[in-house]
Amino acid sequence: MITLSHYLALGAVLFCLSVVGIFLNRKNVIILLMCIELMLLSVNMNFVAFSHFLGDGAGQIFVFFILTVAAAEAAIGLAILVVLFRNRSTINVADLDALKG
Amino acid sequence: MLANYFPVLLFILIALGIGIVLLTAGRLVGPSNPGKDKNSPYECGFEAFEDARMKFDVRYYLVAILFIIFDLEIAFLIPWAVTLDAISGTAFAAMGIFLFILVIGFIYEWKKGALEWE
Amino acid sequence: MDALILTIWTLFKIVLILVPLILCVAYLTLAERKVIGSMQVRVGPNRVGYKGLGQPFADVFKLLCKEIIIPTNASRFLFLTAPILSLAPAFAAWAVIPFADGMELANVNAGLLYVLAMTSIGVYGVIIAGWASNSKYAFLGAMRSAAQIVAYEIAMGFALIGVLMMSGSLNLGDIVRSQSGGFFYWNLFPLLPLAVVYFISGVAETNRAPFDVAEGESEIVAGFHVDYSGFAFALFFLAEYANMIMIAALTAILFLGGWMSPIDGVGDGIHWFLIKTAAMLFMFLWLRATFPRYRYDQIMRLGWKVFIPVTIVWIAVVGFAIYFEVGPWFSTVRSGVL
Amino acid sequence: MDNLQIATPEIFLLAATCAVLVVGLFVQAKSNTVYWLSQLTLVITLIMSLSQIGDDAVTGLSGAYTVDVLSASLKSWVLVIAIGIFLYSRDYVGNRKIARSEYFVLGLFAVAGMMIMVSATHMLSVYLGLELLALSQYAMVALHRDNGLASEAAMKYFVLGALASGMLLYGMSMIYGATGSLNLTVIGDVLAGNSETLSAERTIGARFGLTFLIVGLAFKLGAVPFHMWVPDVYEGAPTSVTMFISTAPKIAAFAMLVRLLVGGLETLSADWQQMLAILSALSMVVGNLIAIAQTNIKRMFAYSTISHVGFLLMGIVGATNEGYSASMFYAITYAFTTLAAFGVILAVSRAGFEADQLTDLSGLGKKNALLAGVMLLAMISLAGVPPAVGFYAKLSVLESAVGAGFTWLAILGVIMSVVGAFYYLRIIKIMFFDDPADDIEVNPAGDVTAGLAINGLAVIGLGLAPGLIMGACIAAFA
Amino acid sequence: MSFPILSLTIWLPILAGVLIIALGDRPARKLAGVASILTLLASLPLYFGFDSGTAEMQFQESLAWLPSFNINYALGVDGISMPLIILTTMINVIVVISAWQVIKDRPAMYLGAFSIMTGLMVGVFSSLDAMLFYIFFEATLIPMFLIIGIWGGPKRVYATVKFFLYTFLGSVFMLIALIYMYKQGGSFSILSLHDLPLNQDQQYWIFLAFLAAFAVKIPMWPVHTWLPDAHVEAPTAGSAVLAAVMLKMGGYGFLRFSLPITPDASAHMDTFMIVISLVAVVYIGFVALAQRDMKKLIAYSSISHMGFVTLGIFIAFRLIAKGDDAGVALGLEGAMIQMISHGFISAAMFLCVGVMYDRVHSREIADYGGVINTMPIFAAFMVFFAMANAGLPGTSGFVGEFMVILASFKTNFWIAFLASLTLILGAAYTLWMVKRVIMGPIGNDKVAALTDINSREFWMLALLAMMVLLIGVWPNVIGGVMHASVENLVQHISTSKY
Repeated sequence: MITLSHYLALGAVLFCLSVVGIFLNRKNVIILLMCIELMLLSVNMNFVAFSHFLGDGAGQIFVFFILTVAAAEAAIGLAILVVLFRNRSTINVADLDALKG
Repeated sequence: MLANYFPVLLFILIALGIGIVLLTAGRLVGPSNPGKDKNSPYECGFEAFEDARMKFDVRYYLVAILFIIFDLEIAFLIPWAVTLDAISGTAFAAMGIFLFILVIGFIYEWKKGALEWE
Repeated sequence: MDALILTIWTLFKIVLILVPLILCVAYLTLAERKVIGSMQVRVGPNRVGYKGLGQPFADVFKLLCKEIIIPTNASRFLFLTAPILSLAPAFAAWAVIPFADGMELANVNAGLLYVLAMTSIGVYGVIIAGWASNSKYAFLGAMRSAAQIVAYEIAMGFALIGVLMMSGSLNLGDIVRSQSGGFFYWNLFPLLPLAVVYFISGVAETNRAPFDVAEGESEIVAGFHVDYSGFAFALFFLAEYANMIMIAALTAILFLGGWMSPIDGVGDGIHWFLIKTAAMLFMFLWLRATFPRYRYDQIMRLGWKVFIPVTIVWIAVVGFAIYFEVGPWFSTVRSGVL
Repeated sequence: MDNLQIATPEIFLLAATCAVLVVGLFVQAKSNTVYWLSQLTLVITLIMSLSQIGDDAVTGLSGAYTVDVLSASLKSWVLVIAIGIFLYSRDYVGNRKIARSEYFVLGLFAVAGMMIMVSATHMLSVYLGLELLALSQYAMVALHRDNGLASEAAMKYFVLGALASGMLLYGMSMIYGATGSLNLTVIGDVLAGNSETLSAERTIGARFGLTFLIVGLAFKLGAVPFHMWVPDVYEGAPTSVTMFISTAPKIAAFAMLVRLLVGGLETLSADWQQMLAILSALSMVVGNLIAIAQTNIKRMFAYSTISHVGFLLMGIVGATNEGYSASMFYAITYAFTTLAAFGVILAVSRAGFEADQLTDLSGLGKKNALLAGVMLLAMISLAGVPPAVGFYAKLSVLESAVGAGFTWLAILGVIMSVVGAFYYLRIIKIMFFDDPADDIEVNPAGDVTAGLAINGLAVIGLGLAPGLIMGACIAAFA
Repeated sequence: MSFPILSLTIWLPILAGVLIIALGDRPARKLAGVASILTLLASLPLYFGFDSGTAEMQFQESLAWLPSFNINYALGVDGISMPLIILTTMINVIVVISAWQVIKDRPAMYLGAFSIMTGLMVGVFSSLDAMLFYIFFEATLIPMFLIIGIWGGPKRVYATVKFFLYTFLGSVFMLIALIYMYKQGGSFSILSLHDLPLNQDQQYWIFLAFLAAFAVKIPMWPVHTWLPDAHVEAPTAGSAVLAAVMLKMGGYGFLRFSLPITPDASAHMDTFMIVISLVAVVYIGFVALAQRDMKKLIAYSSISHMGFVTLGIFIAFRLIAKGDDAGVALGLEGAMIQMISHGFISAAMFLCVGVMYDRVHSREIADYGGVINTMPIFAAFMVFFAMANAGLPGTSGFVGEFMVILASFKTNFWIAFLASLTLILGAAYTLWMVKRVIMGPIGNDKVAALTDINSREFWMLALLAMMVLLIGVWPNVIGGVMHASVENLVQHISTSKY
């Protein structure tokens, strides 16, 4: 039987993957955007799992909102990406070094 | 509940299987005589000028962005529509406001020319 | 042991769906050529078998014996994955289609969502094919096709919202049952604009004429599958026709009362479903024979600037009508048919 | 719906913003219509939210929204500061290739986001407010579309901001799992053991979630070691947007911190106190030390912000009501002091001249003594030198830290404030001791000058009578 | 509540300063002159109305200001602070006179800044609330920072930033100490802090925190290095105010805070303090001897003299240990009088240098020689002030030093011996400078072209000379008012807090 722990473990694995992806990826900004989506999905996994096992609908509603916001976020991310590409002709993470953080 | 989905899963697997089988059959039955010119990308008889992984029009991105936004709105509408017979006036009004805001955004896009292709 | 029996029984049912489906696809190609032929006062294929009935098999056999060319620059794995990814969802979507009352492989609650998901995955096949070919034409075709599908997907989604509002369920069987009471109660009438939008979007989604710019022979040769040959090409072909039938079937289910006869309670059954689907398929062919291909900007304008406003307005109309229980169609919804 | 009227200011603001958005489509690009409409919107919203001050705390919208003294006064401050931001940035935005009406509309949306954050007592409303603010800000940073730096800054801001949201959400999901609720009040009750006793396993889950929550908050606040986006974004963004990011959102961030940590998780204060203390100490040290080396004003302000976030956290570290009100005071005063500073920078800049290098301010004391005077007051205040209002802010957080036994943190804080004084003094030095580099006059519009003068007076005047704000801050946590 | 004289003395110059800056350069000088004289007049009732028979705070005012922190706008003076206020307002008048013609660049800001600073300094000396004290204490930095930075010499930026950061760094520790004590006692009132019970550790830390603030301010060796820089680069009036008043804040701080709040820690640390003071007196004296820049010389002389002040203060604990209460009072009063007298003398010395600098634009001793030949009246003043600086009997400089040395003799011969060296060293460096600058034949063409002081400069120096003489011949003019307060202080510091 699939228990709560399984879902949480899956969520945690996805979350870790996305964080690792964000910090280790030096190649392409798009991958960053995808990692961010993955991160939100891992959170959704958690919420849905908790919601199911707690028998409380609020978590699933939260997921809906996260999905929407994630879409808005992706839209803005893509828009910024387009602007960035137009200015710099690259979306290589390693090339984004005009500002030294 | 979940058991209802078992046939669906099976169907998906079989559909994938059919695809793979058909493709493999094609590979096995058909001849295989690769040649330099045959294997070059089709370019109306010319040599390929440049790599095909080229920059493409930014408008495609724009469409993608707009799609993401609108598609999610549909995700909101679905549960509302399904439960329309059971919800209160507030929930009904809330969706009205939601759609109204969506329309405002739509008008904005329209006026800004985001929907023009040329 | 029960599980094994269940599996075998399910497999049997799947075969029962798939085999006719594949046959339908095969003969749809023939029907297309015949119908268009007769519309253009030609005969169409008539050499293979009786009146050309063997033509589809000849085509298949020909394609089977042809070489699958993989261009040197292509991404091999993706190049071969794309056709499968195109075909598999087109078939898999059939898992939840109710052919008649209770006659369905899987009776799932989120049937409509599942169908939507499957048809959406098909886009990946197109995009991956265009990308993997590493050819300009293929790539342009893929981009166009993706943008177009995406644009019409929204209109389609909004149209489905209307259906959901009327039926209150995502289960395709329930959706059909909610239209009971004779043809007057089919969704076609209260949701006429949505039905039109849905069907036309369906045509666009399947890249069929007059929305077939993704293939656009005259501009970009054959679009995303320009570099495909042999059975790899056949798979795309199969997928396209399977999708056509899918859209036709869905139109029948969502707007035309599925398996139900036009007169309440008289002779419901699978034959009505098949008749309605066939009629819709005929519409596909009719459109192809009648309309010239749209320009790409016209396609986008139609999707964004006509269909979306229309659907939004109609959703609002339906919403108010249902909420205030207006007229013959909407008064029954809130009381809870289901 | 219960108590919808408590959200009247926000509802009005959002409706009006939509209207402004549409109006902006139909007016000429050069006209100031959108600007004036935005200001009008803000003023009306301000009046509405001021009228909420003094009412009893009301919770509504199914417990997701609370109007109390804290929210009413913070909202009013956010609005006041937003009015200032719009005023100062009007000409800057007009002189550049920045979409004007979008700037103001996004600004209004961001303000709405902040107002929601301030009132949110439910994780969902916290999250939505936060994202409304953040998404508007990402877009605002990228508004200067032809500027490579701006778009790069926007990208960095976006990626790290989204990462922070993800962290925050993950933390929220764990806390939801542990307590079974998303309502912060309920969470507080559950954790305090009022409604049911938690198993040890669940408490660990809540702690686990808390850690992620803190990391997410630290990212959003820009606390060290999660600060790397701050300098880049401040530098790359158009100056008017930098001003926006560095002022009002700090107030909202403070509110969010309080709602989450105090409203929901106060029972776990022993855990978050330690984390916040470390964040606070690191922020003060790193922010102040690195700021010294900067030659770009915006970057310098970025590190300055980081250090001030350290001080802001110092108040919360103590987990006492005095501490919270001290932090609140700090956030408010920091916001309007920074507003004055950026206002001067914007007033000095002109088309084709950004005034973002320290040397660009040279000789301002001779060119326009009023602007230089306002900047002087702002710098003194940020450095924490009496009698400017920044001193009382520092005093109150130090006082709460000492009171809560974090004397080491307080001592570190004062030492770092001396380090900080160095770079603030450098600006004063450049303005007053150096000669102007050119003869170009600095003459901002009359209303901008008046606004800056009032802003400067507030910095010093509230220093002479800090009780005016302090009273409200204390009342918010009474 | 009676008429708020103290508030008037604080806010009159501050508001006048703001007004001067706002109205611009044209009316600045006259406005500043009027304001400074009014301020002086406003402060005079403090002296003449002072009841010297009591140690109670007088002219008290109190308003709740920041109730949440229990910070009050509480003002009041006793015998220790009142003379310093008079000193401040008098120096303000002198400053205005000195700047009358000299400052050409933005005179309104210059005079306004001095005017504001006067008010703030009066505030420092009259605050009865520790936080109010701190606020005034810190706020004085800002005008001084600007004065040195805008109107100072070539290395002004370095000097002024150093000045600011040194003093700021010192005082923030005091802030922590104040907050800590507030947390202990719930009040910022200085008088209640005096009675706050503190254990040994607490006293040590608090003492060190105060030491950081006041030692930098006064300044003590080895944290004095900001002072020569600041003095050299500051404009004349800035140096004068810095030396005359701002340094006194440190000494005042010791008397008002360190001693009564942490008597036990002070008593324990007295050896350390005395040694440091003696180092300042002797070592800095020698350093002064080696200076070639007149302002630097006077700056080092100031440090040396301030060493005397701290010596006088901390010698008290030795005498308390011996039970010699009269000696204690002698030392403390000596320190007090030394502060006042140094205020007048150092201001005068800096102004003298300023007078020469305005004409020759050099502060190097080597650039002068035989000034007496061309500026006889000025030379007379200069010689007189030099004598006073060296501690000639009959001048104010003698009184304070003599009292402190006398007190030291009561404890330890060697302390007294080293302290007495100051008389010799002071005479050496001051008179040697005078010899090289004033005496002898005319050194060069520039000196030959000098014109004697005008009436403005004359009255400026004459006023100071009068004060120096007055205190010199009649020390009781200030000694009288402080007896009661000093007695009270002695009483306080000789009782242990635990």
